[in-house]
Amino acid sequence: MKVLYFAWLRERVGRAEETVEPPAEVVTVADLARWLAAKDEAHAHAFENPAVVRAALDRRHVKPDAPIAGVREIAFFPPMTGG
Amino acid sequence: MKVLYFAWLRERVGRAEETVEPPAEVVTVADLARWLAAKDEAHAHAFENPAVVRAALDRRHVKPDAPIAGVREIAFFPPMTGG
Amino acid sequence: MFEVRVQSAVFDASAEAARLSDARTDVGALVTFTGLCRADPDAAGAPLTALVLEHYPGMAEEEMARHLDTARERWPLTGAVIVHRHGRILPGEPIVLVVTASAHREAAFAAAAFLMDWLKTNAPFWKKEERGAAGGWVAAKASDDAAAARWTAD
Amino acid sequence: MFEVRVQSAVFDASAEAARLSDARTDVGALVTFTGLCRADPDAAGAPLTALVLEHYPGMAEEEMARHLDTARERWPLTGAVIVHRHGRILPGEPIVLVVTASAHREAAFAAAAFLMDWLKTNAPFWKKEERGAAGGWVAAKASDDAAAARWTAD
Repeated sequence: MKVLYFAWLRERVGRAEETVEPPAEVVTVADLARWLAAKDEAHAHAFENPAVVRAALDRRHVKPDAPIAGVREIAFFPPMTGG
Repeated sequence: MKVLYFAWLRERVGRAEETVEPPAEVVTVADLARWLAAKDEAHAHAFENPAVVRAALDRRHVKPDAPIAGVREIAFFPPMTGG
Repeated sequence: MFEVRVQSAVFDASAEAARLSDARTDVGALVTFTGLCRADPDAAGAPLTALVLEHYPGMAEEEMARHLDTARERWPLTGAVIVHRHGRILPGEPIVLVVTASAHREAAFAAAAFLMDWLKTNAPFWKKEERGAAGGWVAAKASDDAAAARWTAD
Repeated sequence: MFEVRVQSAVFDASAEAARLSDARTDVGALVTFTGLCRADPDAAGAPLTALVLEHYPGMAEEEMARHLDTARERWPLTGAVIVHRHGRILPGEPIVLVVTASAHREAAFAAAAFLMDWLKTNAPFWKKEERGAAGGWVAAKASDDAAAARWTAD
């Protein structure tokens, strides 16, 4: 599974993308965020306030309780500020 | 006092403007419209339905009960269809 | 820059908009509304061949300027231009232009919609249609009155 | 003509608008919204020197196209274009363009405002400010969420 990071999440993690293979108990987007946060200090910093982290599964906005099974690409990013 | 007509009021009256000197008992815009309507058949046709005739005194929209004393220019026209 | 204009010539919407934003760094939102002449056929199927716009010279400009003043009182605009054509206008040609500029999009959008609604019902212009040999004066629409009224209802 | 585009180059708003109305006689209303980069100083008085826009390639275009589809379902549009820039943008330069065309002004205005509100809150773009040596990521605004929410409240 490919994980993408944007804006300050990218800066805090220190990379724009990585490939991960989470264990079976990681079922939802929120589970994955918690699992990633436990990897190291950089990830912990990126995910320190889950309330301001949004996610997209295969390029569609999802809620934290969305299941990640079968997903090829998951992106984490702050609230959008385009327009 | 100069009276201007626009759109189908102009066409019905048969002229774009005329100068009139109404008697003292003609006090309001509605009075003037009634007085003009009594002039001839063309004016009667123009003012046959007072509900669809709007007026401006010295280039400002007014209601039928507006007094015309001291006004230099009064215009009669149908509801606006610009824009 | 605030300006109202009545003219028979076709206007250049992009040039008017550029005058409100060029060489400035305080404009965050620029809204341009162009009203165009449609060829829509009437109930009998006759397409429109032209519109002839009559106006009240002097009052038209004054009324447009009063609407613009009202918009400036209601929204923080950095600039606005209203151009309204008169005379004979062919299908596909522009009739009216409203450009509003502001730091923020809500003000620019609201002021442009407000100005258009008020122009429709209060600016002294009258449209006559040419449909081949037929045609006639355009009747005012109740929906335009309702659109204008919403700005005073709140 | 309906189109969405993400690009780093400055766009030509008038050329995009012209593509929706040229050689047609069924467009009665054309609304162009341009969002521009402002130089507004921050609380400490430091003026903005540039915005850097990051986006999610692929998803940005897809999300814009989904918003455009929603707008087409809600309003009778004859055409619409959305262009959003990414990369480094200087004060005074345009950032985003929404053009909507319709037979009627209400649809063109509403669809343009709707598209802008949704772009602000749902299109995957993020702004970082440069203010001399300082700067930082722009925080999302609650007012933008509220603006977007009004389209689902009714």
